[in-house]
Amino acid sequence: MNGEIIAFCCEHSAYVAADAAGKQGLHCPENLRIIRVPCAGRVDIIHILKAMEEGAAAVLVLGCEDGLCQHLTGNIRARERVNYSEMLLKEVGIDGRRVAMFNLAANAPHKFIQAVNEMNERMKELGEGK
Amino acid sequence: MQVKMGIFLCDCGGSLKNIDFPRIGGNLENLEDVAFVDISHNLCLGEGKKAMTSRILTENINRVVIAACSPEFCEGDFAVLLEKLRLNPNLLSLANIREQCSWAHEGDVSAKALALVMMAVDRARLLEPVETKEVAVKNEVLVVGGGFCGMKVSLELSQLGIRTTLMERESTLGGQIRELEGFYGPQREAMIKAVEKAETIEIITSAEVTGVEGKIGDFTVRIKKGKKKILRTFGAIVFATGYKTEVAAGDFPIKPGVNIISQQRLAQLLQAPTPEAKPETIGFIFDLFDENSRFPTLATLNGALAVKQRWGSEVYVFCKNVKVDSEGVEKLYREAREQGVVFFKFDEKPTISADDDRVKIEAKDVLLGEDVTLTCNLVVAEEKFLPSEGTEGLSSLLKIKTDSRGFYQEENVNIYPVSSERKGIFFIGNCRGDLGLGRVLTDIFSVVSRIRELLSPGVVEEVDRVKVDSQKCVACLTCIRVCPHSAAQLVQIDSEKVAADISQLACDRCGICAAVCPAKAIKFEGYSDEQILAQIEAIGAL
Amino acid sequence: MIVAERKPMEEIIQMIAPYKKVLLAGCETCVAICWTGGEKEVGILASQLRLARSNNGGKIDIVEATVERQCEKEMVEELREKVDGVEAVLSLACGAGIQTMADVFEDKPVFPAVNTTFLGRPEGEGVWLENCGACGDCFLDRTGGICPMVRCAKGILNGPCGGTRKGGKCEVDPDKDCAWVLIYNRLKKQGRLDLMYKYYPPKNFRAVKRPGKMEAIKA
Amino acid sequence: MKTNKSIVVIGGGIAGITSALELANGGSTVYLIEREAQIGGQAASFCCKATEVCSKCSVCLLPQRLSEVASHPQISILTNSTVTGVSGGLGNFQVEVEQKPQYISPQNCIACGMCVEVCPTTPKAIRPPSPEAVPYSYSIDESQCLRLKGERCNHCREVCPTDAIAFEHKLERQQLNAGAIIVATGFDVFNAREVGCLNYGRYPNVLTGLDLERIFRNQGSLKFSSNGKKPKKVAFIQCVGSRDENHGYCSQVCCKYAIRLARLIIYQNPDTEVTIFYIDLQTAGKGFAEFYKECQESIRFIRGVPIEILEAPSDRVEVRFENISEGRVERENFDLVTLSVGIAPREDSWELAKVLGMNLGDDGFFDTKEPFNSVETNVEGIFLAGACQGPKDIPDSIAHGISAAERAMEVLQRCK
Repeated sequence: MNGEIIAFCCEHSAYVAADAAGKQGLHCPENLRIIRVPCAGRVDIIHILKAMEEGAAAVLVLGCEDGLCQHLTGNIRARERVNYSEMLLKEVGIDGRRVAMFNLAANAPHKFIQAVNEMNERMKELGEGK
Repeated sequence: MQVKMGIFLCDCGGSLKNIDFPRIGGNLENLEDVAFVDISHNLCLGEGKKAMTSRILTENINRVVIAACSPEFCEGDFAVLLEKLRLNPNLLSLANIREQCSWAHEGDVSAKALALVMMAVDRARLLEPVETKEVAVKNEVLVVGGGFCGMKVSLELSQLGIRTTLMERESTLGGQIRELEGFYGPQREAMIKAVEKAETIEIITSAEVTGVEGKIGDFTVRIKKGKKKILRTFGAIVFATGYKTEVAAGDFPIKPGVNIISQQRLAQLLQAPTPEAKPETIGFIFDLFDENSRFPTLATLNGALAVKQRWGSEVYVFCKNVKVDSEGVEKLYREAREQGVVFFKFDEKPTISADDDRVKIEAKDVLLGEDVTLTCNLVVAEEKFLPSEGTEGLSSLLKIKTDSRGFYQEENVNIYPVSSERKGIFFIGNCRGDLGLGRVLTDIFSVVSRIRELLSPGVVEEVDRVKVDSQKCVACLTCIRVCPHSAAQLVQIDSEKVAADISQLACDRCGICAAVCPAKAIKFEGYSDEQILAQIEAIGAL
Repeated sequence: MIVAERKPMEEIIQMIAPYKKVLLAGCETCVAICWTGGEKEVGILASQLRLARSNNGGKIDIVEATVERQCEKEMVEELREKVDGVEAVLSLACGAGIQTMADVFEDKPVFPAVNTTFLGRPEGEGVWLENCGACGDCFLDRTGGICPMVRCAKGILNGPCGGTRKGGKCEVDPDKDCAWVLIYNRLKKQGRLDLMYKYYPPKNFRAVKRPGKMEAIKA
Repeated sequence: MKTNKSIVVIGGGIAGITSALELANGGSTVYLIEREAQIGGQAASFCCKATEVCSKCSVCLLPQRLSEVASHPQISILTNSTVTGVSGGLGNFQVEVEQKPQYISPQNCIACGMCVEVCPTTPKAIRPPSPEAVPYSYSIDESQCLRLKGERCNHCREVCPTDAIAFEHKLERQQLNAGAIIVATGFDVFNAREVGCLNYGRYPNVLTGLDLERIFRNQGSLKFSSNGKKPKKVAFIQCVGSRDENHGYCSQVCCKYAIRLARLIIYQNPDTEVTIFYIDLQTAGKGFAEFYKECQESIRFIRGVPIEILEAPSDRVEVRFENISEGRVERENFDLVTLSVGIAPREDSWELAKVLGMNLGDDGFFDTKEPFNSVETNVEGIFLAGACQGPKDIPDSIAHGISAAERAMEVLQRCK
C-alpha cells in the first residue's frame, strides 16, 4: 500500500455523489479507494483500525447529511465511531486527524470532491503513510 | 464448495482508454480460484450479455466478478441475469472502474483499476448465497383513531376488501369533525353511518392500544377496552389519532365575564341561532405562541368570513404572517379583505388587557408604522395546535420518534409522506403535523396505496440477509436497543439459550446492529466484517 | 453482572512490552455484555496494539480468542494450544477470569487489560450503573430494593444526608439521583414508609470473610 | 369491452415518477411519457441545500427514484414524446403519442463519450447527459449537427461502439391503450422578465431562485462566473410571480427555498450579509420551525417587497424599498439580488387540457372535480399529480403522486 485514502461510502449518498463526480469529470486524488457500505452506520471501529494497520494514509467515512439518514441514526453513530477511533489512534501514537467523517447528500458531487481533497491536503501535511 | 470465479472486464466500448485492460487481465488471470478473465466491450448490451451467459455456463463458475460502470447502471441487470442462470444473485461482486476510476482521474489509472478489481475479487471469495422466501401476511389492518381520517381510510380499505378494525378512544366515532361541523357540513353523520354499515369494518370504541409487538404483516396488538383485554394480529397499523387544540388561561386574561373565546368555541357559537346582541367588534389574534402552524390562519379566515356573513360585525385580525401556503388560502385571505376584514401585522407581541366585558388589544402595526389600539366586544384567541393526548406514551411504546414539536413521525425526508421508521406502521393526517384538509386527503390515499401494495398480494418476499449466529450471541440486547427499525428481538433458541433474532421483513438493511454487536454475532451478508476487511486487505496487499 | 473498563493504553503497552507473541483473551459473559471484553473489543485492542508496536518500528503477533466464561477452568482449558504458542497472555475478562487464566496456565505471565470496577446493570444503550457492593449482608428488603450503600455517594445507611438537591438529586453529583429520595418514593408507593423511621446500626463489613467462599449444598 | 389495466403517466417529474413507481409496484404496466430527452423534471436542476445539517429540501430524493424507474421492468419510458390525442374513456383510453426523433437510441448508448471526441462542431452537436439523467444517454442538437443540416459528416457514427446513432430516426407516432391517465406535467417557473422594474435579464447580478439553484448544483458554491468573486451582500425578494394581481395564489415553495438558500450562502461564506424582503413568511410545515428559528439570527428579514432594482457602481445593484416606519423610500446596494420566482401553470396547459377534455382553473392550473379532492378531474379516469394541479413542494408532490396512483388503481379495480 502506498498512502491510500480509504473511504467508506454510504450507498445512499456518498457513493452516488462519487459516481456523479466522475460523470461530471470532477477529478479527485488517485489514491482514493472507495468501499461501498449500505449505511455509514455499518462502518465499525475495527474497519477503521484495520485500514490503518494495512497502511492507509487516511480513512474517510462518508455518510448522509445530519437528519437525512434513512436509518435515522446511522450517520450519527458513524461520527461517534470516527471520534472514538481518533482517540484509539491517538492512544497508540497515531495522529487522529488521519480519520475523518464527512456528511453529504447524493446530489452533492462537489462536496464529495471537497471532502476527499481536504483529506488529501491534510495527508500532505501529516506525511503519507505512517 | 470450491470457489470458482469468472472475471469480466468491460472497457465500455473501448472508451476507457486510461486503463490497460490486457495488462490488468494478465495480472488477474493467475490468481487463486480464478477460472478465467474476459475482456468485453459492452457487457451491458445484448451481445455482451450473451457472451457472458455462455462463459458462465460452460465454465460452470460460482462467483462472478464484473469490473464495469457504476452499480447504478448494471447491478440490477446482472443480478437478474445470474438468477436466470440459477446462480444466486448475491454471488456477484462489482468493481466500479468507470465512474470512480477511469472518469475520476486523468492519465493512466491501470494500477487503481487493478486494485479495485482485486478488492472485488477478494470480497467475491467470501460471498454466500442469500435465500429468498415468501411469507404470508395477515390481510387485516388496524386503524387507530375514529375521526375523519380514520373513518375515511377504513372505508377506502373496505372497498379493497381489506378487513379493518377501527379503534376509537372516545365512546363515539367522529373525532374533531364533531366540533368543527360548521366547516365540514353534514357529511359527518353519513360517514359514521357508512362505517357502521360496512361489513369489513369492525368498530371498537372506548379502547386504547397498550402494546404492539411483531413485524410488518404480523403485528400482535394489545388493546384495552375498559377492563377487557383484547389480543389481535394485523398486517399493518395506521395511526390517525389527530391533534388537540388549547387556549391556555395563562396566555390570555381569561376570566369570567370577559369575552375571550377559542376558535372552536366560535365555531360552536356560529352554529347556534344568531344571538340578539351581536358582538359589534371582534378581534382575532394569532402568531403569539406558534409561528409555524397553518391551523390558526385557516381557522381565523374561516371564522372571520362566517362572522361577517352571520353577524355583520366589524372584524380585525392581528397576526405576524398570514400562512397562505395551502391551496385556496390566498383566495380566502383576499375574500376576507374584500368583505372588510382588517389585518394588522405585528413584529412585537401585542398586549391584551381586559376591561370589564371588553378586551383591549394594543399592537404596533409594522405596515402602518403606527400603534393600534382596539377595544373589542369579543376576542377570538389563538389556539395552540398540539399533539393529541397520549402521543408521547404511544410513540415510546411503538419505538417511533416524534418531531421537534412532539407530533408523530421524525423529520426525515426519507419517511415522508405517511411512513415511519417501522415498516407497516403508518401515520396520517394531523397527528403528524398540521396539514389542512387537502393534505389530509392526500395522506389517506397515500396510505391506502401503501397498504394495497403490501397486503393485496397476500405474501411478501423475505430476503435472508442479516443473520444472528445464536451460538455467538450473548443476549446483551444491544442490537435490540440500537435497531432504528425495531427489527431485532430476543427469541428462545432452545430450552436453555435465548438469543437475538433479526426479523428480515422489518429490517431495512443498515447494518448498525452488525457494527455494534460486542460478540460479533451478527452477519450482514454482502457487507460482513470478513467481506469488508477482505477489501481493506486487498488494498494493503498491493 | 460484572462491569469492567479497559485499562489506560500506556499501561497495557508497558505490560506486554517485552513480548513478541501474545494471546489476547476475551470473555463472552459479563465483559462482552458491557462492551469491554467481547470479540469486538478483542479485535479493537489487538489492532491497536499492533499499530502501537509498528508505529515504533516493531512487530507483535497477537492471537485473538474469546471463551464463553473465562472464570471457568474447563472453558479456559480450550485455549491451551493457543497459550502454548505465545509468550504471554493479556486478558480482557474480569478479575475472576484473569485469575482463572493465571491459575490454569501457571507457567505463562497473565496480564489484565481491564480494571474490574463494579457489579451493575445496564441503564440503556452503552450505560451501566453500579448497583451492588457485594457486602455480604443484603438489606434491600428494608430499602425498597434500592441499595444506599452503593447508590448513595456517601453510602449512608440511615439517609438522606440533608444535602439533597431540588428534584431529588445528589449533593455530591447533581447528575445522579439521591438514593434516599428513590427509596422514599419507592416505599411510599408500596405503603411501607414506616421503614423510613427505623434506625439501622452500622453495617457489619465482616459478613464476608476474605477471601470469600461460597459452598452450596451439593444435593 | 375489457378494461385495460395499463396506465399512462404524462410527465416525468418527481410527481409523475412517484406515480409511475407506485403503480408499477402495485402491479400495473406504466407508460411514462416525457417531453424532454430525460426524465427528472424541474427538481433535476435543483441543488442540495444542506449546511451542517440537512435542510429537508427533499431534492436528493430524486436520483434514487430516477434509477428505480429506469430499471423497473413494468415501466416503459418514452422520452422526447408528447400526447397529441386521446379518445375513449375510463378503462379504455387510446392515447396518441408523438415521439420526436432522438438520433441516439437510449437502449444502445452506453455513454462512453467517444462520439463527443470526434464531433467536429463547436459547440459540440453531440452532448453528454447531466449526471443524474435517466436514461443516461447522449443527445444530438439538431441545430448544430452537420449531418442533420445536410452535410456528409459521419464521424460519431463511425466511432460509436454500439451502433447507437441513427440519423434516419423520424418522428414516430404510436397509440397506447390504457385504462387510466395520470397528468403530471408540472409547472413553469415564473418568467421574472415579466416584472420590468426588477430588471431581470438586464443586470447580471439579478438572478432568480432557479438560477441560484443551478449555480450551486453545477459549481457547488456561489461565485460570479465572470470574476470568480463571492458576493458579500445578498438580497432575496419574495413573491415574484406569486400573490400579485395576476397570481391569486401562494407558490408555497419560495419562502422555504429562499431561506434555505440564504442559509447555505451564509454557511459557505459566514461574512455574507443576507436580507430577505417578504410579504408574509410561510414558515409552516414539518421540520421547518426549528430551522427558521435558527435563521432569524443570521438573516435580516424586511417586511415589504422592493419597488425597483437599478444599476449601481462597482458591479452592484441598488434596491429601492419602502421604509414603512420612517415613511420614506430607502436605497441599498447589493452584490446580488435573487428573485424568488414562483410556480406558474405551464404555458401549454390549455393545449393538453383540450386534448384530454379537462378544465383549467382560474389560475391556469388543471381543475379538480371538487374542492379538497385534488387528484380527480372532470374526466373520469384522468387524474392529476403534482404541481400541474397547483403549487406544491417536493414532499407534497410525492404525496400527491402516490394519491393519484392510488385513485387510478382504485377506479380500475372497480371497473371489471
